[in-house]
Amino acid sequence: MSYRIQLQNFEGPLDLLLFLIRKNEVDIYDIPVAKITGQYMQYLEAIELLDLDNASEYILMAATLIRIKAQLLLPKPVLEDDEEAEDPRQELIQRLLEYQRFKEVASGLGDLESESRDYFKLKNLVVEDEEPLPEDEQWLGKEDVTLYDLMSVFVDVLKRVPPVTEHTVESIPVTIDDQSKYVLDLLDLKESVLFRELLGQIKERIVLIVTFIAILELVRRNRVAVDQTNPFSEIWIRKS
Amino acid sequence: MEDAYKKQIVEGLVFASDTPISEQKIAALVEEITPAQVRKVVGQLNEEYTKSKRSFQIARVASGFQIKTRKDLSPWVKKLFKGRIRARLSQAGLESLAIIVFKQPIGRVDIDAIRGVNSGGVIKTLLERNLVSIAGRSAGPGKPILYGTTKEFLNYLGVDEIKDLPKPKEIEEIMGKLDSSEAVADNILDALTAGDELEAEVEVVETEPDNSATSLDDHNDGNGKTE
Amino acid sequence: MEDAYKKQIVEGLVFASDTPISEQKIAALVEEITPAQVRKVVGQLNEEYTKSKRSFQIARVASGFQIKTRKDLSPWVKKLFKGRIRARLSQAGLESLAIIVFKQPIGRVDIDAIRGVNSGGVIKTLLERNLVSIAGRSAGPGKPILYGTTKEFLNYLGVDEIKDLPKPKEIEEIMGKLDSSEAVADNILDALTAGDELEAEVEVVETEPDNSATSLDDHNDGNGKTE
Repeated sequence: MSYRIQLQNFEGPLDLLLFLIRKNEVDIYDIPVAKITGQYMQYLEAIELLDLDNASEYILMAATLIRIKAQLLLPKPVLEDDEEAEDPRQELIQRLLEYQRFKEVASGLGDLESESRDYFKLKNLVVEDEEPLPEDEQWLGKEDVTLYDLMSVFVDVLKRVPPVTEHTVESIPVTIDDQSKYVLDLLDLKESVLFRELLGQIKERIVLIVTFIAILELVRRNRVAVDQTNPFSEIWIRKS
Repeated sequence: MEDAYKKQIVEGLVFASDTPISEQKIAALVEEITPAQVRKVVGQLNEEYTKSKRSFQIARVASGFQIKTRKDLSPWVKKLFKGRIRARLSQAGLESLAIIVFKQPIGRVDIDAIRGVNSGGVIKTLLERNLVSIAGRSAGPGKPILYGTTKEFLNYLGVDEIKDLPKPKEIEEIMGKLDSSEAVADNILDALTAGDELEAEVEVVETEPDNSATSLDDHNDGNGKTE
Repeated sequence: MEDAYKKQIVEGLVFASDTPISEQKIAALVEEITPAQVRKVVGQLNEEYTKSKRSFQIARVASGFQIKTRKDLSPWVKKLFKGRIRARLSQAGLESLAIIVFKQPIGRVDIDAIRGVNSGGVIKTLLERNLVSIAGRSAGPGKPILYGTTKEFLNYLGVDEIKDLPKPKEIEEIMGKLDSSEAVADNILDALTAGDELEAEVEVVETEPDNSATSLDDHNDGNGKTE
């Protein structure tokens, strides 16, 4: 005999847990965590999590169960007088009960849905009028356009927007060596140059940056020196 | 205004309105008619319809009156709409609706927390079907969008007011139910060997990915706008 | 099938159909009824309606039968629709409206840029129908007029204030597939398997890209028309 297990039959980890609790006929307020965790894991192993939309939620619940199980195994902390240690299962129990409440309501709603599907509204109606409205000027019915409709049109329109942010990026070939040479060549012509003027001639930001690095490099290698008489005053670059 | 004419106006308005129309609304439109008279007239009309074997009745849904065809005619109407009848809501859809209707306005995160799974796709379907709508924003951090149910939701279920819906039971009642639960008959149940042993073996054969099992609703088709 | 029941089916079908329905269509749905019988039955029904002073008749339009409310009731029915927004929007109108709703306040140039076509005429219609209004002037060059939604239209959409409308980013979140990323699942799993000496052995194979990611395209097709 072989069976096929589908976690798709469950709406999520809480649904699966409720099923296991019912199946084992255990008290929801006193869940045998070790047993339920074991079975929960077996289910997870048995199915291919990959097929599930909610794989992460199932795994998260596994982690929660294991944590609770571990907490239950630990010696209970010694507490003052009549203070009672909180049952580590408490939060999970509350979640299960809350979920169960709405699951029952959902099933009631499902019954109503089945029932209502046998009744049909009057839709095939025109209002006879002395002066009928032109075709494109009918009243906007309450269900004609919803916020959702507009949202979906909006998303559609946005997807059609032509990409306007087209930038052509040209690579500017510049190296520190080039700029070192450039600085040194300048200093061959003049004894010293103003830092401001040196950089002022450069248009592209990248060249500016590389030139600055080149100057630092030249200073480090003791090829040039930098002078400044006062704070914020002009900076001079000269051969050292 | 003669009573007979009042009756015709009420009938005409119920017919012409594209959404359920309340007695208050009718009374506001026709000065000489009171809400109580509207209710009385609707009762008379329904009696006449029954007597003359009309194929419809005036039903009370979503706090108003609406014409609906008789249940016994549904096989024929369904034939008419064949292929265009909207899919039923998925279990996930019903669960989310159950939460939204009794906790509204509620944000997605809170719906997720109660269901234990992500409800984004389901909410989208419910929005698309106009069963829920955006009902404002939370004052909390990030001011997330909150959802609530629509009149169309009550209309869809054929219910007059929210209080006519099945209510969430008190925790104690659920407990009683769980204790006395006959195990759910499912072949899934059989798949586990007599559940007492921890080492119960699960035998699985061909767990092929079954994408089709996820309900149509969630990956919604957005077609047939019929009901 | 009894004649009386045939009559009820015909009436029910004419009522429930969402478009005018022909006698051929009815005959095709109900084997025991011929097109000629449908016409005869419709005649009988209309006689009954007249006799019992119903507020409607079954009318024949080119494509079939349809329910029509009586002409003398039209003043009341008109009142019912009074105050409603008069508009059957074209696709272009809907697009511009959607942009204004979610990007307000916004100027015409930006609407044009988003739509890729001139929206002047459409905006005029939206203004005329009281869906949008002038919301101010931009501080930018030329101080262009900015548009926003009217109170009435917000009200129609079921939104109290502009700030309650979903922002473009939220719209993408709602409309898109909101799968929690596979990466998250993996991380949790790693933490789980690493730190656990108890007995949990969850095996997870490499996650593949989610095939269920229904793209936005699946909804709302057949738009794409521009003015």
